[in-house]
Amino acid sequence: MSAKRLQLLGITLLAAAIVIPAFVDSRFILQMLTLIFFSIAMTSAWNIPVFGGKMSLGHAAFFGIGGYTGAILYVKFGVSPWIGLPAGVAVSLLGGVIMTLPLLRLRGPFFTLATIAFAEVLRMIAIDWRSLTNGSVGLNIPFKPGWANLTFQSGAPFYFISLILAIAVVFIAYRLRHSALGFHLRASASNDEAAQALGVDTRRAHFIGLLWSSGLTGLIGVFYVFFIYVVEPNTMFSTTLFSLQPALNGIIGGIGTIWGPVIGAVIMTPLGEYLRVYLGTIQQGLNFVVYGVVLIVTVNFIPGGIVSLVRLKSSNRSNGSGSPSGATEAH
Amino acid sequence: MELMIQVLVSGLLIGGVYALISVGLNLIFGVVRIINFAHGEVLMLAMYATFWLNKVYGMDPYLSALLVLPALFFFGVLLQRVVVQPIQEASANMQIFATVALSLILQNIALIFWKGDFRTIQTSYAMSTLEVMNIFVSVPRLVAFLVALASILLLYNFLKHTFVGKALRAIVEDNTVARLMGIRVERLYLLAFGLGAAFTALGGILLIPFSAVYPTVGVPFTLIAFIVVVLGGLGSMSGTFLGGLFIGVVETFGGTYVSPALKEAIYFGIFILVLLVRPQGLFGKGKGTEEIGLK
Amino acid sequence: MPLLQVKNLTKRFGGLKAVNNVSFDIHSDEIVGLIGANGAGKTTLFNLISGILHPEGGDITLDGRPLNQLSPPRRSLAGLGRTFQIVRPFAMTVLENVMVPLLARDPHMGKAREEGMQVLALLRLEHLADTQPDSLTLAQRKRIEVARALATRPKLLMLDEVLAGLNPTEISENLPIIRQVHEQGVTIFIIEHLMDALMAVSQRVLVMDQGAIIASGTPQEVTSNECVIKAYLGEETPNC
Amino acid sequence: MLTIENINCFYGDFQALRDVSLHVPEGQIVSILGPNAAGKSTTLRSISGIIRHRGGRIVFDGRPIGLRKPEDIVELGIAHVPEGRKLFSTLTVKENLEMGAYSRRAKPKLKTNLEKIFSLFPVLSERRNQMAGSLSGGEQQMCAIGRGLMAEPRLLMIDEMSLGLSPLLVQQMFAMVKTIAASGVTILLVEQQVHHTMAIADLACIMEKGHIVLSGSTREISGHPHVKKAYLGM
Amino acid sequence: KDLQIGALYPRSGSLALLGEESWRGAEIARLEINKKGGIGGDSVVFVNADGHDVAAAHSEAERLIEQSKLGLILGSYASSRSMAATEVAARKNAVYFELGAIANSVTERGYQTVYRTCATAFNFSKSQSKFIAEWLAPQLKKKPSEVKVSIAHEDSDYGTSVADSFKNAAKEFGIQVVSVEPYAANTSDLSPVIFRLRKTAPDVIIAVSYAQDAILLSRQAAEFKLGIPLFGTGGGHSLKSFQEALGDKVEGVLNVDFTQYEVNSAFTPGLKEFVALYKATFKEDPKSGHSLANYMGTKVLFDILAQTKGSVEPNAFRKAALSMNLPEGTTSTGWGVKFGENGQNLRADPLIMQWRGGKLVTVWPKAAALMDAVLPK
Ligand SMILES: Nc1ncnc2c1ncn2[C@@H]1O[C@H](COP(=O)(O)OP(=O)(O)OP(=O)(O)O)[C@@H](O)[C@H]1O
Ligand SMILES: Nc1ncnc2c1ncn2[C@@H]1O[C@H](COP(=O)(O)OP(=O)(O)OP(=O)(O)O)[C@@H](O)[C@H]1O
Ligand SMILES: [Mg+2]
Ligand SMILES: [Mg+2]
Repeated sequence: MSAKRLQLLGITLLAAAIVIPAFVDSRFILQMLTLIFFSIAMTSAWNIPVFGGKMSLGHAAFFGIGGYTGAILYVKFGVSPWIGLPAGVAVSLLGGVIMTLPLLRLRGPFFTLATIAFAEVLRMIAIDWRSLTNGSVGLNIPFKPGWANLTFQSGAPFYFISLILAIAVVFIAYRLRHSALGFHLRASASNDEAAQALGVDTRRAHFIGLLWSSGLTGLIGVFYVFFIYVVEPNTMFSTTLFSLQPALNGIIGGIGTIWGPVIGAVIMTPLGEYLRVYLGTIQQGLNFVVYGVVLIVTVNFIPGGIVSLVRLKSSNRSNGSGSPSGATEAH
Repeated sequence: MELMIQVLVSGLLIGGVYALISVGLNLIFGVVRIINFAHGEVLMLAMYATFWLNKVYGMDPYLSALLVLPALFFFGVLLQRVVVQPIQEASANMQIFATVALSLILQNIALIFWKGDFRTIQTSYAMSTLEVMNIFVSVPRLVAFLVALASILLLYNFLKHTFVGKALRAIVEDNTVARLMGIRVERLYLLAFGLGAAFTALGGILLIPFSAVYPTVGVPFTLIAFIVVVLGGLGSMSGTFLGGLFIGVVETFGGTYVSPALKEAIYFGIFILVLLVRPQGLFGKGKGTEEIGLK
Repeated sequence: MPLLQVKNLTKRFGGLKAVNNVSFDIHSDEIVGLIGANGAGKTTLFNLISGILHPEGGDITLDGRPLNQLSPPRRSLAGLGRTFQIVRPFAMTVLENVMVPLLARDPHMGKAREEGMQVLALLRLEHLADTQPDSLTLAQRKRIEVARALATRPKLLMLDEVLAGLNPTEISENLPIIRQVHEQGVTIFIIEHLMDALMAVSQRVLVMDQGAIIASGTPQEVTSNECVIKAYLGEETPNC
Repeated sequence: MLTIENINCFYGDFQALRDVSLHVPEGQIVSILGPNAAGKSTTLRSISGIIRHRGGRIVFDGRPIGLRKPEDIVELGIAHVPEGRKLFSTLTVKENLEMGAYSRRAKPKLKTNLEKIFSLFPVLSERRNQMAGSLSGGEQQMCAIGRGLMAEPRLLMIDEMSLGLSPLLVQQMFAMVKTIAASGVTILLVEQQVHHTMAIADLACIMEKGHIVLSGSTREISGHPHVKKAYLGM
Repeated sequence: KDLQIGALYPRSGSLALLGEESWRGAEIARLEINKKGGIGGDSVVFVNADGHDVAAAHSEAERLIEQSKLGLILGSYASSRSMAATEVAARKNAVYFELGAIANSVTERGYQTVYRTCATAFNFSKSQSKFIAEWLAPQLKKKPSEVKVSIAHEDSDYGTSVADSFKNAAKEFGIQVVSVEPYAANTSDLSPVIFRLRKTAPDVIIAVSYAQDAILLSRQAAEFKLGIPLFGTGGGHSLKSFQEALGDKVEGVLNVDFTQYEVNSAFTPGLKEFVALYKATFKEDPKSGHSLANYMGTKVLFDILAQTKGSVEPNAFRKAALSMNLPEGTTSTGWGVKFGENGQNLRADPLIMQWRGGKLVTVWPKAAALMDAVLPK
């Protein structure tokens, strides 16, 4: 029932989000909201395999593959971004297959470590394959405003694009979680052997979950490139920005749930920016120290993430001693 | 041929450094079963400590080990007690994030205190080399290699033959039963973390003669150390040594014969391949390393 | 033709032969009990049959179909249901727990929900459909375990100590359920230490000791078998 | 020597012990009998401090020990040989035995105790450098009991000593326990081999579903109709 | 009243060192002008921003322009950050004044509001090539076309774009580039690079490095007795820490860079005063010429603003900027000022320096030189 209430809250916020551009004329606030929406989409996409207990720290790989595909097609071959979008998804899916098939054999931290290595290898390839990627210098999206080129003078189009993207990814994640696949992933996360004995092909479930995740992340990557105008290996394949950040958002909000990533992204994105703006310029590095402390404190005191606070409350009411079950702990 | 031998020698030397840096991680990963992403930052702090002892008191870096090792030992103990112990029972994922956050904090504290400057120490032996039949051997790297070998032997014997070492191996298997033997598990965890930090610090001290210190110096080493430990097998000291050498040689050959820019990509690729074929690591025996994933 | 046919099955753990050259058949419509001391290899046998463990040698066929090459989920889809000795329900509601196997067969949500409720009804758990299992008693959790296995629509249902840890009242509640399931045409293979309960439901009993089947027969035959008394029932009987 | 008063124990929501009280006099062999899952192991675990009990108290030598850590309880002279042997399988037999003497109390006597164990179980002496994981079941049981004795205990608690052992070994084990008890060590034994146990124990108690349902001298208990029916098959 | 200007530099993360150093140069110019009464009576205020990575540079530029309503940003030391931030500024029609990033492309996208006072990567390469052709080749008793050059560069945008520029510039002067060796800057072993260089045996190695790898490359070259002169390209080779790390092994290393402090002061009026101000403000010596370049550029910016009376309206600003015309040898860096149509200062040629007696002494061109270059051993 707390989920119901959250949903209601979500719908209210959504309505607000749609009308905001009409009332708020600060482009900076729009920009911040756009970043938050991107972050929600990223985190929710990252979170899909987490339903099954598979935590990746290499999602920058898919983000980068998608972004690079879109940018290379557009900048080098003049292909419209609207074709670049499905192409980016397709290539990310391919990356997902290549990464997932072998890595599925690994569990827990070993899966996580291998995903980091995977993203790092791609980053180095992007640096080295200069004929295609223009190496470290990267590619710039030329400024030719218009919907055809997915390039805009004003901030509103990307505000709406990212809003739709966020809603779409959260919706897909929601549908997946409540589909057979979601059931199978969750079952596998809490007891893989039992799930298998019940006829659930858990490896296939993880595989499909990771494919959804990689495809969506690739899609977000393409949009993001046109939002930020630059592709460059150290940004697109950045472990901190696109592998760790979604995971941190997820942890703070509550991994493996639908609303956890949303809450995490909504809190952490502005927090990161705020700390950078107000602390980073007072004393370089201070913002990260505070950010790190926030993380450690969260992990120590609310290991289930913010969502678990809501859960805990409601389950306390119903039976007194219920504890939030780690729905996503990898056993 | 001569080049081949030179490449091999250089690879083994840098591999020795990797091994030394990884030994501490293996002690922590293998015993406390914590994935410590702040490993490189422990290295960084040790390097700064060595640097300042030299800068302010003119102490020789190798000599400063006498102060730096105990200091970092206590730092490791402190980290275990304050940051790690509360999450010891939490899922591996939570531990990863707590230590990622820790690494972020330590890096930026270093930045606040010491700025982004690249600091180096001047020593008489920093750039000295031995030349044997046209093969060059850098003296500080050779020292690092030998110390790596020595400390791995030391650690191996410590774990194998001392009472405390055996207890450390025992708690890896079953810490409840270990408690029934009167083994003070928490204390041993502190010891393991402290020792892990001290060995890492030793790596830092030996790096100083040929590497600059700056806040993010530890970052690449964290991942290298993980790769070495996983390849070498969790808890296996000899495996760590071989794993370090393996990575060093792969990287140097790849760098020389393929492209210097791709040397990291090559060993990452090999790491993923090895994990797939032998999840227990190249030199690990017995239970697959992936067993910990089950914990 | 027997429903389940096990031939020369062997499983080692290091030096330990947990299952040692075991052969037996189970026919359709039987309820077969499996007893044996702790560590005799009963659970290991279940794990081998359900594919969680891989044997060093031997063959398993279900309904004439060889199972050896099939993964656990495929075996489940082929009609093999089982429960686990140590119950760990999924961290989702009771109904959702039961829907997991149903959805593995037909991804239709509504149908899974409906059939899930039917299974819960059979096990008298419908009133708990929306609760989280971690707030339930052990007895109830064991029943979820059975419900989940039942939802796989098995031909052969293997129950591993589903009655253990239950008090006599609970047991007498559960026994009719097992019979009821059996009456619906499910063959049952059951491990149980609670002799009274086992004797009450099973038509035939297999006895395992140190990895091998040492006796088989009706409950009466088995309980009077001296080897069984020695190996399992715990009474001193010389010259066995 | 050891007195337990009204303790309760929980695994999560599940209550494994309900108001358990027990008295173990010095120098005697006390056995706990009962069906599976009755809470016998749980009782031993709460004495050795591996799990916390709620309510009641556990007193050893007049001192309450209920809230101490297992490490400290060992120092008082209570050794617990856990169910299922639980050897350190990657340590050798000798190393396992040495670990038994880790406590401050036992360390000084390590050498003499080790010799004692090796003479008690000659087979362990033969296998001293073998990995414990590769021992046969019976050898593992010997090693586990040996490891318990290395702690120089005053109270030795053995859980399911005869589990999976051959009849011959079972007989040897029970004889061994008697010898150990004769050397002045108090014994708390959890066993399924009722006949054997009754033959050596001074006192017995019957535990069912977390309750102690009966307790008294072995003779009284074995004569009790419920016990006769449920445990002795008479 | 205040005149607000955005100051966007990487001030945390891996580029913090020179990002901070660059910011200090601009900050000194600001303090100086405020002491003199500001611009048209308004004191200048920086709204500082940390572009520690590309995404941050992008969103900080957005923030400065949109939230702080600034029409003018200066910065930004690192080329990748500059590319992202100038892109934002240009699209929003705000003026971006680049003082330190050298990637050619910053001023090659045809944006009307992006200006750059410092040299481009191509300028660096041209100075190097010219020096090799006019000075080094005769010293080696070779024709320029006989001189073999290898490039060892770190593989981020900085190293890559400088290496590419050098290949182009070398063509102009007929110099052969025999091999290019990219490597990752944060590596702890460059012996593979040394082995490859030893195999190609060039006459000189153009090294494009950050701080740590510059030190490592030189040290390992010394350890393996490579014996081929190194010719740095700014970056790590200009740093004091480079000299400290190498000790006497630094002697003779060539370098091309923004103007540094050992230079003919007649060519760089105002440099001495800058150093004094730097010391007074930050209680230490400048770490590199980056602060000087940013100081000089910021002063040029203030001159333009003085003409526009503080207005940053793009057209007025452009008119004033393009009308600037200072010959070489008249600013504290010795650079002249004349902006091309693309906003690039056409009179900012980097100088050739050589480490001599522990100092990075300007050796070429003659007007700026304190000493003559010597052939490194
Ligand atoms: N994964 C494993 N690794 C090593 N040994 C194992 C493993 N699983 C089981 N064993 C051993 O195999 C033997 C048989 O175990 P199993 O679980 O089949 O016994 P069981 O008959 O089911 O006993 P219980 O009545 O206690 O459930 C035991 O000695 C056990 O310790
Ligand atoms: N770690 C645990 N977590 C949850 N429940 C447990 C745990 N250990 C034991 N139990 C439960 O507590 C109850 C008592 O267990 P205990 O091990 O004390 O029984 P026991 O009398 O020793 O039985 P056995 O004869 O099988 O050894 C059982 O129902 C058991 O399922
Ligand atoms: Mg079993
Ligand atoms: Mg027990």
